[in-house]
Amino acid sequence: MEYLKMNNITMKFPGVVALDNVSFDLKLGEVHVLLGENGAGKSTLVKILSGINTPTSGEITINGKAVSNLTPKESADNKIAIIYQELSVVDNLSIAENMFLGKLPTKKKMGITVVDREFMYAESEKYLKEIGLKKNPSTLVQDISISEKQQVEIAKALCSNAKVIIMDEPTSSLSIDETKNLFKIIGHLKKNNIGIIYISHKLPEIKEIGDRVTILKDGKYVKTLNISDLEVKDLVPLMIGREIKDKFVGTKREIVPDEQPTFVVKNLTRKDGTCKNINFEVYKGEILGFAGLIGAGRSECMEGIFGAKTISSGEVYYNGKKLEIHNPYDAMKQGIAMVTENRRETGFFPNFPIWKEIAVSTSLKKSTLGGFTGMVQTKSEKNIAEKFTKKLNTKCTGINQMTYNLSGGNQQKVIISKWLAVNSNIFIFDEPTKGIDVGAKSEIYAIMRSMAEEGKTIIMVSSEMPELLSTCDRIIVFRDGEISGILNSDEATEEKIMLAAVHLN
Amino acid sequence: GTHAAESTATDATPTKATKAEGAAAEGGDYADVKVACLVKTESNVYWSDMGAAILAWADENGATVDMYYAESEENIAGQLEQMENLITKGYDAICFAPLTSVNLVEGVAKATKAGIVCVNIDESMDFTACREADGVVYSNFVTDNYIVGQKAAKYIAEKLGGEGKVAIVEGAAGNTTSQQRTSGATDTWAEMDGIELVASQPGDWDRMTSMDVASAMITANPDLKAIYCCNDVEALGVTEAVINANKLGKILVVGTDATADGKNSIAKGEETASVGQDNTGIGIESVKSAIEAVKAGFVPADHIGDESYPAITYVDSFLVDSDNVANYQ
Amino acid sequence: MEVVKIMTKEKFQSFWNKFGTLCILIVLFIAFSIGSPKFFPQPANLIQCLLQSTVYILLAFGEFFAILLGGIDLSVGAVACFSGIIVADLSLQGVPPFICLIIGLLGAVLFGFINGVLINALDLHPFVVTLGTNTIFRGICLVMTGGNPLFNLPKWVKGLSTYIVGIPKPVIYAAVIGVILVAFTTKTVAGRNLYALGGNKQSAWYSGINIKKYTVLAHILSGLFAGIGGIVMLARVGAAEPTAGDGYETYAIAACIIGGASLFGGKGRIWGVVLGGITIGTINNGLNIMNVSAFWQKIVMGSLIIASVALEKLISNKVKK
Amino acid sequence: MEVVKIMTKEKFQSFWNKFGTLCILIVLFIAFSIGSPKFFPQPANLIQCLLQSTVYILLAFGEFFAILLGGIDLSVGAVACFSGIIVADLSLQGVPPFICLIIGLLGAVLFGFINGVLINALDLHPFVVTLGTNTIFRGICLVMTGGNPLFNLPKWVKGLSTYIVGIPKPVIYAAVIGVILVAFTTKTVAGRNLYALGGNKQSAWYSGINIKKYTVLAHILSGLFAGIGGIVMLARVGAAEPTAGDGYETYAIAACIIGGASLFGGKGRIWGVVLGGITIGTINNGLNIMNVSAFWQKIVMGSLIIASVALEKLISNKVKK
Ligand SMILES: Nc1ncnc2c1ncn2[C@@H]1O[C@H](COP(=O)(O)OP(=O)(O)OP(=O)(O)O)[C@@H](O)[C@H]1O
Ligand SMILES: Nc1ncnc2c1ncn2[C@@H]1O[C@H](COP(=O)(O)OP(=O)(O)OP(=O)(O)O)[C@@H](O)[C@H]1O
Ligand SMILES: [Mg+2]
Ligand SMILES: [Mg+2]
Repeated sequence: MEYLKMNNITMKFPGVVALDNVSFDLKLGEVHVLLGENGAGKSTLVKILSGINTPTSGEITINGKAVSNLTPKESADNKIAIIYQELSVVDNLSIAENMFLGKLPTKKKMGITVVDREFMYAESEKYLKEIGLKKNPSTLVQDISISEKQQVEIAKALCSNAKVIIMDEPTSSLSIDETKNLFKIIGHLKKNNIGIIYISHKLPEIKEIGDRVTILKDGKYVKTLNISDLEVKDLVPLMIGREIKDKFVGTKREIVPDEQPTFVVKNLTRKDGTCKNINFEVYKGEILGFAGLIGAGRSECMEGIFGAKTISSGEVYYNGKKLEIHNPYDAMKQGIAMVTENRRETGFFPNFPIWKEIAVSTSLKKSTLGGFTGMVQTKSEKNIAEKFTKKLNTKCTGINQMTYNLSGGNQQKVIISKWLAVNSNIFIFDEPTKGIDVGAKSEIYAIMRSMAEEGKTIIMVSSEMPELLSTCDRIIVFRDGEISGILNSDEATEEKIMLAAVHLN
Repeated sequence: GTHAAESTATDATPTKATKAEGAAAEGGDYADVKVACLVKTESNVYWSDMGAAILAWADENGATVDMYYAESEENIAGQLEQMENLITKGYDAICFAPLTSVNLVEGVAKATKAGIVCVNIDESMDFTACREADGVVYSNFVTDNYIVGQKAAKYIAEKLGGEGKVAIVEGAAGNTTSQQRTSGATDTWAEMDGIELVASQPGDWDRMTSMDVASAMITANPDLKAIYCCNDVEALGVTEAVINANKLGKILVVGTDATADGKNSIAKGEETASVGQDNTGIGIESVKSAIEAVKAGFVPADHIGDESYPAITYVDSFLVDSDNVANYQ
Repeated sequence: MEVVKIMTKEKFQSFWNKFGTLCILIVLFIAFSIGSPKFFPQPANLIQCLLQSTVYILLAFGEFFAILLGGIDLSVGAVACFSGIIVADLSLQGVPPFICLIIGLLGAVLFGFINGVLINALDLHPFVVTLGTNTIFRGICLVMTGGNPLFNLPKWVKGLSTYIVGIPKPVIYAAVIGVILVAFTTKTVAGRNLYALGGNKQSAWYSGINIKKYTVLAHILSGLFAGIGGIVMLARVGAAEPTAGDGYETYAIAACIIGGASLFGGKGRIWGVVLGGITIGTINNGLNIMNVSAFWQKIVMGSLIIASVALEKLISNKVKK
Repeated sequence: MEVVKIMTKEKFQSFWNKFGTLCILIVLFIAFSIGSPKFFPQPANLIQCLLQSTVYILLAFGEFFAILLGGIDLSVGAVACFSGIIVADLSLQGVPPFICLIIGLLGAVLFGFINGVLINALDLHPFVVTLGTNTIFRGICLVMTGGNPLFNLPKWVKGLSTYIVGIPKPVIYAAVIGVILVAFTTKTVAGRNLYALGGNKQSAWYSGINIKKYTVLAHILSGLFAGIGGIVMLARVGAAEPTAGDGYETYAIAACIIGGASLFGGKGRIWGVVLGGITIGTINNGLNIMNVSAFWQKIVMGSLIIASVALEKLISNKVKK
């Protein structure tokens, strides 16, 4: 019996029909996966359930009761909980307060209703233990890392007593262990007769935990299938309308004996101690991977190299010449590009259309004196934007659309375009495929490989080991802010990487 | 309309006759001339009372007078804009009370060019600067604020028997009126050996601020004998501070303007005294003189650089204390 | 060794977070006492300092709720003036004290409510809305009084600010309200939800918190405390001036910020606001006692505001690194 | 059918985005012309309106750059006053016009620079910093002049605001500067970087934009245009008053916001700011001409500010839905 039904849902945004007559249902005790390319309408569909988007037309029934125009409050009252694609924790509150946000427990004290902190802390402690987050519930959320924030979001959904839990790309910033733990929890939830809507671009996960899958394409309903009846690779054509070549893209590069590295990092230590004594070198035309658990300090290291954060010591050499980098501008001017990991906070400009977004760094690089001398070249900038949106298959109404209004994955593509447009020699990609659909992922791998073949030097930080293994020439493993191993890709395996990444005790 | 408003309206015209005579002739016909009066802020009782009196007089005498008020004491350029707008509107005469000695000089110059008669109400502008700018002011009825300050200072010195520590609560920092009254008092005391000025602080024309400032002065100078305040709003706050310090009668508080509120306090024996000015008389005489000039065919442009304009009439200020307050209420 | 160092640093940071404003206040006290050694440390003057701070503190309480949401309220001075005028006007008509006060506060709450509703309905930045309403409210005060002060008020009005066992009543009001507000902001659901809203409006909405309701609540509170401040101001000076409280919003905002509230929202404590208000009162009092000239007073006042905020910031940043 | 409807809506929205402020201005013009038919629509008065708007426009240009970064500059009035005082003072000492002006503007730029540096160094909200520096700068103006106006200035000072073929020079300055600024904000990389910074500071940093340099740039520009405004004010009044420009920041901010700039940063056009300044000038002029009472003027002014921002917002929201 379907607990939740959505019939003929249509959702229009100015200039975009995000959902076109889509129907969807969910039974209790099942994991129903939503699958589709970036911009297919998955997040939009679940945001309708959580009361954030009001559909243009369509009906929703929950437990046989018709509900229309849900608000977030009504959605919660209907026992629906959601883990959003973009983090939505409140930084200035404690972990416990975040978990109980909007439904703080109360008690009477001297006739006055006050927040029941003891209960709140005890309760959140319980859920934090369950998901394996070792943090005090009274810790402020601003003091924990991204992946920990993601785990708080999950704990928040768990403690809501919901009948339906929606997870929009919950594992995009979780480590392997944390992901495994989440799947264990999902198993418990299923046993407790809770229905789960699950969105992810990591296809293997779908087979592992999903019961049914609904595929969306361009806002239209394609098909609902039982997962046990099919192979993961069967899903891809349904989703993107074509086959993709996976695994090895292009030929790997061998390092010639006595070859001089083109890019060298020496003794890099960050002022805040998040990475210490980092030494590595990259060769021309090589793709160097960085593996490690989330929180190992890889991003921190890259930010240090790029000049975005202060380092207390360390030198960077390019072709034997020492680079003077004090800020990202210096780095960019000297041929380093970096796609950051957190697109919302450090990636895009909410007030810019796609083409300006893409043009920002390019125009800055073309002009001198920190950008004070340059004039904008609207026409050529627009051409470049056209080229890259096409190349990365960015789904948008045109390059005049605001980046802000794009789906998560498409925002990521715009940010990658921005850095591809800058003519650089060294590219740092930090989690470049975060939230990106399979089709575009393979596109990005191919681009990286062809850039390498053109003689660029590429650094790729990723928490997805399969993509590191398939794309990189060598892999450096990080642990606690230090390099704990270097592996050649032909000898590397997931096990070997894990071994280097975790503590042995 | 409140009680307070009514009570101020009844005592708007002091009994004391003005010395203002100047160009004004008796029993004229005041119709058919359009006059604009642009004075300082309406939230200051001194000016709103003057405005009310002018309008009442105009009503009685069939004159056409429009009252305009400045937006705030500080919006100096704004008052100039207002004057420009009045010129555009085509009045025959403009009577103005400038916020500072020079902010309306340009306005007068423009009015002169447009053939409009200008009369300076109260506080004189810098007439040299005005002449330099080819502006002509026909007449000026004025109570000199420097003399107001002097008068208060002399009164205090007399009451103290020429000996003691005194203080001043100034208006807002940089305000022209406040500067003039303060220097009037300061200069007077500077010449007296027995009087020592121990503190001079801004009260921002604000009752509570003045009260707190006075409290601090009293704390810092336990033997303080008198405080001069640049207006009565401040004086009333200061009086409150004196009462709180249990020093009523031991510290004299002399204010300025003799507002209804202030006179009420003087009658109760709280505020010691206040230097009043014949605001309504000044206002009415100014308007009268403007109308007469227009009627007499005064052409401002013919008198550019003429040292004999404006005709300045000094209107004496008067001191209200517990002895004579009944005459003014 | 390292661990020990980090521990002490962290301890110091939490200490500074809690007591930073207090330290700055103490530094100010010492500085003024040196500047004017004969007078400043006297108990009488310390009580005077507290008394002078109460109106700033009360207005700052109101301002705090607007700032907590990441907004601002430029109309607290005008609202304070308004409630004072209502109370004065009614008292002159012989209305019983209690009813005067209630109606005065209701008037202030109404103005706060109007601010909240306009911010919601027009979806405008509170700065714009209260910039406009400040002018409007001030105009209303002037129209109501015809620009004249209301005086000769019944005895009970001044009775609101007399002394009890040597402590001025306004100080007691502020203290009691402060305690209630500490409890409100830290212990109640509404209080915590206001922090959530200030921290991240979108997340708060996603979590089912009614943003509009809480925005109105914050501005009602802002109006309420501005109103109380206005009544204390009325009681202290014994008359209602139509221009009373003009520019006091600046002091209220400065008190909040010195007390650790952030204009970005979601940050700040009532305890800090109280200290911020006392800091402002103390600066005013100290400069007066030292008889700093009117012009220099501006320079010193501005510098002290920046310095006290900056000092707090710099020290807590230093500690973080 | 549906498509057509959406198309027209979108077209209207883009029309409204571009011309909304203009429409509001026209409505105001019509309203005032009805209210005072004999005077308001006269060409002489229209030119008068423009002239009276120039100082607001120039200060609003300065304010715009602060607001563009999501900040605010409360010190533009004091900076304007300062540059006026410098020019007046030097001119009285017989310094040649050109050098007077350069030094006056350099003074204003220095103050803007100080704002920018303080905001960077202390990492404080611009509101706090400029709240403090505004008081400090005003104090400096008072100390420099001893509180007295500087007048009897050389003829050339007033010559800066005479008429050329019936058009007041200040209007010409504002127009020329406006055109330059339109080009700067839309055609140069630096201009676009300011928008980027206003949109998302972190993203800007990671895109290679030097946040600190651009923050200083914005405040230097803010100082520069406030300085130009101050000199125009000096030329118009013919004297430098130590309290000139007091409270003008409010007008400057209102002009920016009416013109479509957002206090959240990253939004707004120079063209809109110009119209916003003219709107403020027109409201002032219209209310005066109609001889609205000073008290009611406050109420009307406040309401018009809120209404004109709200109207723009409401219509563009309506269209979106
Ligand atoms: N607020 C909005 N305004 C305009 N268009 C929007 C808005 N939100 C979403 N869209 C559009 O709706 C479409 C669907 O977006 P949605 O976020 O649902 O995609 P998605 O399937 O979740 O993609 P991803 O895998 O990248 O997260 C996209 O084309 C997007 O640009
Ligand atoms: N806001 C924060 N406050 C305190 N510590 C933090 C914060 N953010 C991150 N850290 C710490 O910094 C270190 C590195 O964090 P981060 O998660 O960014 O590393 P990473 O290796 O780049 O991982 P990934 O790229 O997979 O997210 C961790 O020790 C983490 O706990
Ligand atoms: Mg999505
Ligand atoms: Mg990372």
